[in-house]
Amino acid sequence: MREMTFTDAAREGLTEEMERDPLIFVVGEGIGARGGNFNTTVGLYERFGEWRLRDTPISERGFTGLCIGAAVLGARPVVDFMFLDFELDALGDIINQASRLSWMSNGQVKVPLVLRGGVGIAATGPHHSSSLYSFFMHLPGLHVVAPVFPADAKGLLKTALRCNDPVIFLEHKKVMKIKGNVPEGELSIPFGKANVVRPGKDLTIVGISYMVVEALNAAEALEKQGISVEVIDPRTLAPLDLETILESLSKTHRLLIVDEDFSPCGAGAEIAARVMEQGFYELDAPVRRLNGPFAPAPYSPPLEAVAVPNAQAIVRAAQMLLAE
Amino acid sequence: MREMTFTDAAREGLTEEMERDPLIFVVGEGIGARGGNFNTTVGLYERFGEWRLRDTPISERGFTGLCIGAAVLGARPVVDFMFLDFELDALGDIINQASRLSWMSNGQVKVPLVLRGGVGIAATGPHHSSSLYSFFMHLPGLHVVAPVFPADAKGLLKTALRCNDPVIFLEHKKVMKIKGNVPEGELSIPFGKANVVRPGKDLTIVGISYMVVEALNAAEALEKQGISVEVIDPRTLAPLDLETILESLSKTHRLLIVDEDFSPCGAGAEIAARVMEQGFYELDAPVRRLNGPFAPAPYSPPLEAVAVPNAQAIVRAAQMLLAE
Amino acid sequence: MNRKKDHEVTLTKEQLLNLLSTMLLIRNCEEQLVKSYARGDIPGGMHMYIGEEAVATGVCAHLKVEDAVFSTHRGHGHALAKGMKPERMIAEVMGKALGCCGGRGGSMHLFEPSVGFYGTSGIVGPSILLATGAGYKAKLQGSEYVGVAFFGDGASNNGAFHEGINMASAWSLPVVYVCENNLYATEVPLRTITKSPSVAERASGLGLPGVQIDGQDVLAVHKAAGEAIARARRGEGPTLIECLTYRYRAHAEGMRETGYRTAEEIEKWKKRDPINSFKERLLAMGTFDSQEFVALEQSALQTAEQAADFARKSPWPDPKTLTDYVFSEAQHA
Amino acid sequence: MNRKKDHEVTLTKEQLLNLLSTMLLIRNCEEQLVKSYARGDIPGGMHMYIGEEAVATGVCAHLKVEDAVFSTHRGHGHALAKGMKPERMIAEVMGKALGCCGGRGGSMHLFEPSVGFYGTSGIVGPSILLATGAGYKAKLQGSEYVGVAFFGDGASNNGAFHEGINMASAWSLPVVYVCENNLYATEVPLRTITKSPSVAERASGLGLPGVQIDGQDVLAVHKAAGEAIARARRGEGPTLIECLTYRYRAHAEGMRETGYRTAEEIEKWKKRDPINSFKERLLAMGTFDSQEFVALEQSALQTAEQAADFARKSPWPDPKTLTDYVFSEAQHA
Ligand SMILES: Cc1ncc(C[n+]2csc(CCOP(=O)(O)OP(=O)(O)O)c2C)c(N)n1
Ligand SMILES: Cc1ncc(C[n+]2csc(CCOP(=O)(O)OP(=O)(O)O)c2C)c(N)n1
Ligand SMILES: [Mg+2]
Ligand SMILES: [Mg+2]
Repeated sequence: MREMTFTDAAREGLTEEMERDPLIFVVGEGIGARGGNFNTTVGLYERFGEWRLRDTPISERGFTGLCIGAAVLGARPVVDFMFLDFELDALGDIINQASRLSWMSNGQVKVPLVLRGGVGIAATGPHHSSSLYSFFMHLPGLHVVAPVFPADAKGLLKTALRCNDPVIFLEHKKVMKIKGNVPEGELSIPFGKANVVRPGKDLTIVGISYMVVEALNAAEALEKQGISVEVIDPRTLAPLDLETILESLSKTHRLLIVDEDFSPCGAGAEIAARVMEQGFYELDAPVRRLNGPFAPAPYSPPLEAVAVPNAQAIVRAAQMLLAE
Repeated sequence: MREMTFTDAAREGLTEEMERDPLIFVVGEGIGARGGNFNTTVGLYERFGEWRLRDTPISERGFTGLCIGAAVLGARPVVDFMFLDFELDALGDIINQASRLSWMSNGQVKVPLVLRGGVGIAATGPHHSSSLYSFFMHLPGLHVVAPVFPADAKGLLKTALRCNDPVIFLEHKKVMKIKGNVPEGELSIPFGKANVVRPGKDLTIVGISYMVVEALNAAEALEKQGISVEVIDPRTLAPLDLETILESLSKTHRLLIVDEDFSPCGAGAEIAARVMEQGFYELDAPVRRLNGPFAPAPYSPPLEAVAVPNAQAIVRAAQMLLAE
Repeated sequence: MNRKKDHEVTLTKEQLLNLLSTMLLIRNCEEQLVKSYARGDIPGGMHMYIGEEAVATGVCAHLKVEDAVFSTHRGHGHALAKGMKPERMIAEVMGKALGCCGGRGGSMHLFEPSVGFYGTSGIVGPSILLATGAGYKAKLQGSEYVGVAFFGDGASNNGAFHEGINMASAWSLPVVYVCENNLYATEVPLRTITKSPSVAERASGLGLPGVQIDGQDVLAVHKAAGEAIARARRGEGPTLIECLTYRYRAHAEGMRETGYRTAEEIEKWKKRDPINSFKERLLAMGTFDSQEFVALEQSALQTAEQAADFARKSPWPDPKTLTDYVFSEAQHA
Repeated sequence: MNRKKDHEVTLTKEQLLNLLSTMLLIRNCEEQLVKSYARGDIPGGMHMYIGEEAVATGVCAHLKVEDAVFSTHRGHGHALAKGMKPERMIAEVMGKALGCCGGRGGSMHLFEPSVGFYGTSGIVGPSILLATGAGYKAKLQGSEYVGVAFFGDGASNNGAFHEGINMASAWSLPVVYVCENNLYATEVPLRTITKSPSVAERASGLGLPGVQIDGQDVLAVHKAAGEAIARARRGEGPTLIECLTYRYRAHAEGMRETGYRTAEEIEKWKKRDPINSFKERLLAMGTFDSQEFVALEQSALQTAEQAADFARKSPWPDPKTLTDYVFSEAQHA
């Protein structure tokens, strides 16, 4: 096991899979010689050449469609959007084509396609901070992956690259430099398995993406107040491992979901609704959601400070929930 | 009061507003001389001419962006997408521009824009049946309107055409021919006011768009079994009139949300989560959701029959919920 | 004229008759569907290809199974020309279990990967992009195969046209872009929504060859497509072919047919019917006699009738299958 | 050469000096921002306009307040040329309350409707579409105003380019499309992602005039823009102007500057610096003497320094305002 960053771990996973499968190729703006805006592909262009690391024009819809077509024909494209915000210009074809071709063709066509992009607020302002997890969770035919820790980044990206269906792979800008132990070589993590990243008994917190880190910090602080918090990292949002959440709930009977993304119809709404449906009689209090405020992502530091839930805000929300 | 169809009522509202405000114009494919695929603009081209009824190329992203720009400059464009599915190619600019310009400009820019399109399954298959209400509910800066009855179609479209922010106006194909009484002349219905379309005391059903009609049919059937159902039509999904739902709940203590759209992170998830947050101690049983199955919309009649919740399915779900 | 003559003498009798047979098959299947629609046997929408048969026929005559075709909402002709069995096509349009996709999608969602047909589409535009991707895959693998996109004049004003063709041109991808310019998008005349002098002329701005041809002349289509496909297989990159053609029926079956075009215009185009004029030419050339033609026509009609019959008798899909293949892998379902 | 000469003698001394002053103002404000960035005063990303000043300056010199400009991620120059106060610009880039948008958006989200500036943008492409809409609005109202879109060579490969310009051309909208071709999109050279001979040549396929000009020559820009804007105001439709230009600094401030272009290339372009070469020309013409130039330069520097100072001293925005203007109308908030 070596310590490495999230981005380095993901890139190791990508490299291993590209070595294994010559039909994997990556497209994006600056993912060739430049190595990617977020260093997602550093060194790969030199190794695999331009046909497998394809610098594209600013044609998000176009190269997404190109990759859908290539996937249909049996290639395994990875679209590296840099920021998820740019992916939005391609949503039409992601929804109408990528997510539906398997179903529409009655199983005759597969779309092994990975769409990756950076999400979250990080001094990035309203056009470079979207998360929109729930857009993708809402759609049949997509896997939605949002890892936080380096080993998960590697293992889940490898799983994505072997999956025969489209995978939305979302990397929060604030997790990209997180360091952690990563096993060498083969590492495959199944979709749909959450991780209990900290055990506890008084309260369960589910964090979405980077919010897992803030939740862990909050748990640390709450521990000092004698409150034992269980923190769950779902790792994949679709499929969603509700079992692990319900299991935790049967111990803690209280659930807080922390998500930086907008609250209405967000990931937290779905988790809350499903927990109520399947765990209603375990609940000692309503499932609570803590989200960013319902406004676009700001740029100015004092605005950003209130735009993203942090450990402090989580502590407050946890205390209130425990007082109910 | 006259009886008229939903579409005729909406068109009357549009016509009145276009008479009043010369800066309203409509764009879309075939909304000129043809009068719109769904007859949304019949007769208006002859009356208002090509600059106010603009037949467009198949450039959904382009003419949406054009309308955003025109709105920023003070016009009041209406984009008539025919099917919501075609609007998806424009989502990038709807999200990044239309929904955020007011906020980004610190209130210096307004975007009075109506985006209308047909939703729902009606023998239309996977590319002409999307609803995706929750996409728009998830985003700050948008109003989401989904009327069912003719008077609401007229009144809410008029309100949309006077609103200074973007309005997503969603018309289910199965409500377009519904007939009802519509007051002549001025009729303005505020956003954020639900309608109790049938009073009852044992169970509350919230229907989304056309599901209101199926819910009313189910209520009729349940009445015969001695079960009294209150049916609520939210009319606007953003803003959402939670108060009316909670008020009903304080009487019935049980809530079923019926939505033809996909369940995960859908409108029902949000309503369920908020009802739990604000009405937890009123609930005698978990809020239940009844949705279409998690699959693209089919074309074949026997498949469609199971793809859309109908009165029968609602009756079953209601009975189960009452038995909890 | 001379060039066309040159081309037709290079074709064998078999090739010529195959072109005619394919056009006849498409026409007859479409007519069966029109009848079925009138009888109420078609549960949804349907866009007829009648009048445009020469385009699909002339292009697909060159294609191998592995060449990938991406089509439009008006795609029955493309499906048949690429080799989809008529009964699988008609049954799908009827929403039946024995349709090519089990009745799931109908007319605008026909798929038959086993013959290299990757779908009609309810969304205008993506065929251009997906075919570009097929070309990318071929180049990545170093295969000789090509991607072919069919699309209408309407799609040529969509961003997908610009983005997809530009990339194929930039990277010399083996793709052929076939624009079926039938003058209208739904009922909107092309000239009211662009000042573009022609679709083909847009090619030069993207650095690839563009040609405008008579899409009612199957030999002209065959020749232009043959050159474009050969060029693509040689690794020299994409070509844009604009075929001037015409649909005889309303935009979609069941739509009224008034206002936006004149009866004279329709008649004028019908006089240049692709099947009739090709038949006349073959008769004049002595390729066959009228009796042989009647036999071909009969055979096409019979195939189409049998296909429609098969489709009508097909069972409906089982509702329990609705959620199959949301994911291609069962374990994810 | 002759044409340019012709143009410069038609301008008054005041006009010539205004062009120079605007370029100097932009250059100096950018340099203040570069320094602020180095000092850590800029919380986010920023794309410098240094080297490209002639384009914004030559175009905006013709514009009235009511003419609407839509800009890019590299838009400080456009904002200033259209009349945004330097202190409002710099304060915004610093994320301060007295910025043009209260510090909400920073460099890529500058808005100043009171001077007809409708925004820089973090998304490449939409400027083209929104400016098209401004043209539509003008035509709908019968006003004489125009919409102006600035965008990079990178945006010319985006579907927005095709869709927006096609519509403006089809309906003869009063819009001017100004492409700033600085050879690269981020670090991707234009020639690797298109075979297009030039951006301007794409115009003919869309039926509008397209011209390619020297974007380092402010008079060439001024002349071409003047003609295009006059044409638009006359109701004759849009024009595409491709300005060949160059950015001196990295794609975004703080990015490394290696690999994708050579030091020689940068030096070559710097020799043709738009400000220096215009200054030399004016000196040679005797429009002013070096002393007058020094005074202009000093004044620009002072304005920029004062603006930066103002910005630094500005308060931060109040966190309580974060959810203001999600909707323009308070009652909906
Ligand atoms: C993105 C999108 N927008 C609109 C439509 C609705 N629509 C279906 S066919 C059609 C016209 C297509 O015109 P063209 O491309 O010329 O093909 P034709 O029907 O003439 O063969 C339109 C607008 C659609 N299917 N997809
Ligand atoms: C839709 C979209 N895709 C990608 C980006 C990321 N991005 C920002 S600037 C840029 C390059 C723009 O190139 P060009 O248009 O030539 O402008 P320049 O930076 O050269 O002035 C890219 C790819 C973006 N902002 N928006
Ligand atoms: Mg057409
Ligand atoms: Mg550039």
